[in-house]
Amino acid sequence: MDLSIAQNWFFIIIALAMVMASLIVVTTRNVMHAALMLVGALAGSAALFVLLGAEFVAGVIVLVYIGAIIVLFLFGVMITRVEIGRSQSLDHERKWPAAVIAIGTFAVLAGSSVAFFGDEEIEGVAAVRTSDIGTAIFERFVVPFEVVSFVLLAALIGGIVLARRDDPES
Amino acid sequence: MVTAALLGPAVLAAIDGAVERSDGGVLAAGAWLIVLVPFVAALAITLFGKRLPRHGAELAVAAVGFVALYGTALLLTTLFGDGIVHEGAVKIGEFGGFEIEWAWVVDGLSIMMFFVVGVVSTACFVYAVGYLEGDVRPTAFFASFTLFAGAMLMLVSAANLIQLLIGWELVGVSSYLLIGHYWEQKENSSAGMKAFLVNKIADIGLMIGIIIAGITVGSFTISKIMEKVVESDAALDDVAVIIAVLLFIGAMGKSAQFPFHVWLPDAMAGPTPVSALMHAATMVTAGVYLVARMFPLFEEMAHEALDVALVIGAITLVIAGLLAIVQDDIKRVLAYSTLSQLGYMVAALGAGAYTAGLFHLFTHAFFKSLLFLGAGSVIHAVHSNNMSDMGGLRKDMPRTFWTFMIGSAALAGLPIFSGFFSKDEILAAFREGDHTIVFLLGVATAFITALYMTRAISLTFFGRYKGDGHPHESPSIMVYPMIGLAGAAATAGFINIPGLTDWFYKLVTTRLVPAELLGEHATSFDWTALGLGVLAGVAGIALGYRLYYPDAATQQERDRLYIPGLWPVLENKYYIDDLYMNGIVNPIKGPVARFINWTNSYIIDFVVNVVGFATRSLGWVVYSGIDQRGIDLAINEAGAATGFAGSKLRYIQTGKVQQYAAALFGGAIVLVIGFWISVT
Amino acid sequence: MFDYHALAPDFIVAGTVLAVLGADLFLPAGRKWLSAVVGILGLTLALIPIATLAAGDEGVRAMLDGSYVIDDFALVLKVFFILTGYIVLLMSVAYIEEDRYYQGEYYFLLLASLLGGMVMASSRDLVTLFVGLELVSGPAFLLAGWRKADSRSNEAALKFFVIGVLSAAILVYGMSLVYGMTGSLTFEGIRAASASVAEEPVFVLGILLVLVGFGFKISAVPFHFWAPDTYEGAPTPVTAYLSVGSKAAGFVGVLLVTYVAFGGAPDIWGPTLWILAALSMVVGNLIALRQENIVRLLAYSSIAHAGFMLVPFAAAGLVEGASLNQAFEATVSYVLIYGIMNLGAFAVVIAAARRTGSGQIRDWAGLGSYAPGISILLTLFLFSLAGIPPLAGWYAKFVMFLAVLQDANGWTIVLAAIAAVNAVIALYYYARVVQSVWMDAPPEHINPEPEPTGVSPSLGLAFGMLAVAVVVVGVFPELIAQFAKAASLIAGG
Amino acid sequence: MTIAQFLVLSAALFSIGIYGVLVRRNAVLVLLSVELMLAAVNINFVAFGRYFADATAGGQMFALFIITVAAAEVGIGLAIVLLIFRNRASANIDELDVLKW
Repeated sequence: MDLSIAQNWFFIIIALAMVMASLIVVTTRNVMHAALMLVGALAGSAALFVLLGAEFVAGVIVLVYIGAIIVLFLFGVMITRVEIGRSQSLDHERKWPAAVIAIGTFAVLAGSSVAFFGDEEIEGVAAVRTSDIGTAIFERFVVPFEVVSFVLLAALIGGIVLARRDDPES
Repeated sequence: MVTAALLGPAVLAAIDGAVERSDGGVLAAGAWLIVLVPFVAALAITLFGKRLPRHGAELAVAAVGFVALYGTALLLTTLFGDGIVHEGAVKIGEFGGFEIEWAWVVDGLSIMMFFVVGVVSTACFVYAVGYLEGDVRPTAFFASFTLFAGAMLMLVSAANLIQLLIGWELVGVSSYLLIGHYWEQKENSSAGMKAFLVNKIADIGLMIGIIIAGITVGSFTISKIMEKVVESDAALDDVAVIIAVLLFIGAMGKSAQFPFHVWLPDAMAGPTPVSALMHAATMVTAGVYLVARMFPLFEEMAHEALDVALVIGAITLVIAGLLAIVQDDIKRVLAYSTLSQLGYMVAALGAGAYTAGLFHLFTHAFFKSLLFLGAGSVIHAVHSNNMSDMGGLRKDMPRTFWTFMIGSAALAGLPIFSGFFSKDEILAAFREGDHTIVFLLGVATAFITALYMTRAISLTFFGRYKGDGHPHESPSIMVYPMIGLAGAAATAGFINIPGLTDWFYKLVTTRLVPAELLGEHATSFDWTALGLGVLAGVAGIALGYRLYYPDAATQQERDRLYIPGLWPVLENKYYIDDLYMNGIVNPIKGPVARFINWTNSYIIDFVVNVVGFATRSLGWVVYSGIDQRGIDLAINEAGAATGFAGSKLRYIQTGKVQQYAAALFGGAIVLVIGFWISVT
Repeated sequence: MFDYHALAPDFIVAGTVLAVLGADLFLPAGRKWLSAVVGILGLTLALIPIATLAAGDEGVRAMLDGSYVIDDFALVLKVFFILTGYIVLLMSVAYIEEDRYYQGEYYFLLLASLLGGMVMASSRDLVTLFVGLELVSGPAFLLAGWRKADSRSNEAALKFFVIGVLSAAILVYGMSLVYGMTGSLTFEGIRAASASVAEEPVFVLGILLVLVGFGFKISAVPFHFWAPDTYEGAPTPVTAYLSVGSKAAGFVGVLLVTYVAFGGAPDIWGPTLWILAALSMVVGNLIALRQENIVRLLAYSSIAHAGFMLVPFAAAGLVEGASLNQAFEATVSYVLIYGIMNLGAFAVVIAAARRTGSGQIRDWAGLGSYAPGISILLTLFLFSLAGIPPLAGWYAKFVMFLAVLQDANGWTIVLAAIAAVNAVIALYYYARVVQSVWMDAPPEHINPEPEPTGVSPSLGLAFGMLAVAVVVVGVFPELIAQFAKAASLIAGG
Repeated sequence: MTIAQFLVLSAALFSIGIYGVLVRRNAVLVLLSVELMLAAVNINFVAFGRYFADATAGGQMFALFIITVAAAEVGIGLAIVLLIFRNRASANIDELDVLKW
């Protein structure tokens, strides 16, 4: 990594922040902190996408994730009355096997990627314009687009059915 | 392509697709009816049987009666005509270039089997009508029984190995249903399960053998495989031994050859007509039939497999024969005897004696089903399977007694009865092939056979009655089939007397393959083999007579060492006792009597007792030491071990979803690391 | 750009999904089952364009840069999903009506999930495949928890969901690596580009992670753990759907990615699927031996069947110059036949469980004496699953063995031997149920008197049709073989 | 910027997500961890899309679909969690082990 390029400094800062935030997500004893730190990590990924010239995706991340999903999570936390504030019982007793699996996964994924790609640079190509993405959605990717609308519809309807409280007599 | 698929069924439905490979007249062309009629009857019995006056028995008898008549007609046409060789087929499927078809072959071999299955089935079915009078579920019985007949006929009519396999498996299923017929007793349904599983193990061998054969030849049609055998195809030659051994493993399962024999004695839990038809006359001969059907392959390309068959057959015939001596259950005596006789057939084929093996199959079907029906008649009368509850039935059940005697004489190979010709042809074949050890074992088993049959007859029909109640002769509907079979058991041997008649030889060699590939045929008696065989039989009867004739009330008494005596003059039981009590201490009969008596007591008695004791002990050792403890144990343990593995393995399913997730990742990582190592 | 004829089946089913939802709004409470009728009509309608497409013989109709395709494989599998939908709808009607739980929404979700399967069958790129898979899974997660008051059903849904989203994450991670190595999302592009990178660890990793993701869907060991718990807890018609429709969708995915996308790298997926096949057969069958609940037994048996279905992959992947078409054909035949017989088994299980009021095998003892019709059908389907000829299951096993032995080497012979041993073990636990049903005395708490509420007509229709199919296909396997053969044309490019 | 640096970052996020899935008892926290894993996948796709200069914007499109699907999954997951919470007054997933063996 060439440290003389400003982009790389941005990357390092964002990456470190994301890793720190994610680590807090999976270790904190405060549920609220976990949810908020996920916001941080996702915001970091949005920043990376800007760095990669994918502004549209970055915008979607901010809107969908940070605007909607996290709110959903906070609702979930509150409705299920997880203790807000520090809680002792959020984790299992035995964490070592999980840590071993996680580190093993990281070693395999990161190691093989570095071994193959080495120092290959991402060429500075012009960013994909949002209008191109719009065209792609409605031409090349129209089938998945329609299908994903069914996924959302099913999740919506089914989610309401499962989550609503039934009348006692029915 | 899909269009073709949609049109496929329409094309299939039309029988125009049928292929005929050679002609054989109207009778042969319609032979598929032989297979179809029993299946239709089985279906009809299942659906409507309960509403019929005799619960479906009438349909069952009509169906097998039809088969018997058709089989007889075909047999007569072949014997007195040119001989029928016919193959017809309807294509039903295709996979990877293989045509899968329903096909039927009508040639000497299958006609012989149609005849045997038809005639013996008819006898057993008619008998069953009487035997099952008042049974809890006669409809289920006759439905499965008819299904069995159809399956067996499908097996023997199969022109390709796939269909043979299907018939083979169906035979196993119907056997399972019938053995477990009296499921109110737990051991009966377990026996059915055991038969099913042991067979299935061997069947997998058969299936793989069939697949390898099909792949090598490019077709599952038996006649195509035989063509390759005739051409000495190199590719087939390379794998012929593997194919033959795998096919033989399948045959070992169905024909209950050592060490797959364990299911057959337990299968005696089924109703007696079932034992007679399936576990003596037909189903168990399927293995012999398979080897015979594929015989040119074994003979020309896979002689090693024939050697295996010879050894396995020889082991089975001795071991099972010895086992028969020590049974108290009369059906078990016959079951072990069946095993032993199947051993003869398999060993005969192993020695290359195609005709002799099949001839024994033919005669054995009649006399052994007769014996089973006789045993069933006795059981029906005394309500027990144990010979210790029988005795003296000769007077109460004369017709059962006389037919049983004829069957026994045939089994023991007494001259002019059918078993005499077939067994001696096998013994001659052993000698012909220089298989001296197997020949000696065969002679020894002839001796043993006569011994255990004499024992069974003595304990059942002679002496005094030890059971409860007053036994009566069975109803006519049961007796007439026995009389019919007795006629066949007495005379079936005449169709293949060396040097005089060779009808049977002609029959079973009327096939698409040249007769040269079907083994040699004896044209004259081998007097040594014949003499030794008859001698062994007579000696066995004599020893059995000596040991068991003076019937006694308990097993302990029966196994006591009696006063010696080999001759019929010692017929009187009390006279023997008298001799035993006073022989030495009371020399009033003069020096000669004393001398005879002394000789008798010390030398002959010694020899007789040693021989008797040794055979008996050997029987016990084999039964309790090897059969019950070793093989049964091994099979039970294998079952228990898999069960145990299952019971422990299930605990990996802890119910904790995160442990499942960990397993998922763990599995993924193991896969990845495994690859990493293999790639770098 | 759009071939509306080719898209018609999917459009009609999509319209049906919405129509069911709309109909539910207007139907009065007592008539909610009519939405199932709407669903059935819609599915029937969808068969018409499929028939015209099949009759057209225009070859492969490709759209959207070849990412969405109508070919024989797609048509065969679409028909399969539609028929599965038919049967599951028929099975569900009485079952769901009894619970009175949101029938309209239930049918909506069921059909939406089926639509996902139909999309997967046509998809020829990673995006469409992934989204289709999610449409199969998402509604299924919800359906598993449909018995809201039953805590077992809740647990089933949560376990299914947690493992499901995890495996989806792994799947897309794998897909991202594949995309990164080949620069293409379409199978064609991946196949073309994979030749130069086939040996690279990152590519191998991508393939393996994709297979792990699908391994969950087909419940192959060691990714199977969710299956028995979910099958047991979920409503039984949903379980039937999961074990057939959802599993078939997983196999569609595996077939497409291995033979089509990674067709150039069989030496990677061959050994992997060899291992998964062997493990699934052994573990599934051994644990099934010890199950006391019939649904759990079928769950483990379906794991074992997944193993049998994977066997031909190993043959295609491990033997040089093996016929890919034939291995493909064998797996498709197995999937189709398995669908028929497993749906049948579940239909009968629903009927028998209603009759006995229990899913425990010991409570089914003596069922044959007071409910012979159900027992005969149960015997039929279980024996078919065990592979006893001439029922359909034998042909599935037969072509599986044929495919693995046709171009054999040491590895495939070992796998064939493992399969052979497992075929025997499997027979044991199926036969044990049959034995108990026919040959044991009924437990005392069962009332053997005929009940006024017998088998519901729709359920009876379902297993009646399946029983006929099991016998007819067993006797005339050509009926299935033709379709499988047509479908196999896409294998090997 | 090298492609490898993005891949290492995404591997790190993915592994951290795995750790979270395995150790967290609360179902909502497990879902949060899954979101981390999906975020890692998005980084991969966008980075590769840029690396290949994919004309059809394939990488970005895939990321968009993953975001949408993830939203649907969160909805489904929270509905199931709510359902369980209502029946058991707990959202701890390790307490769910009625179905086993």
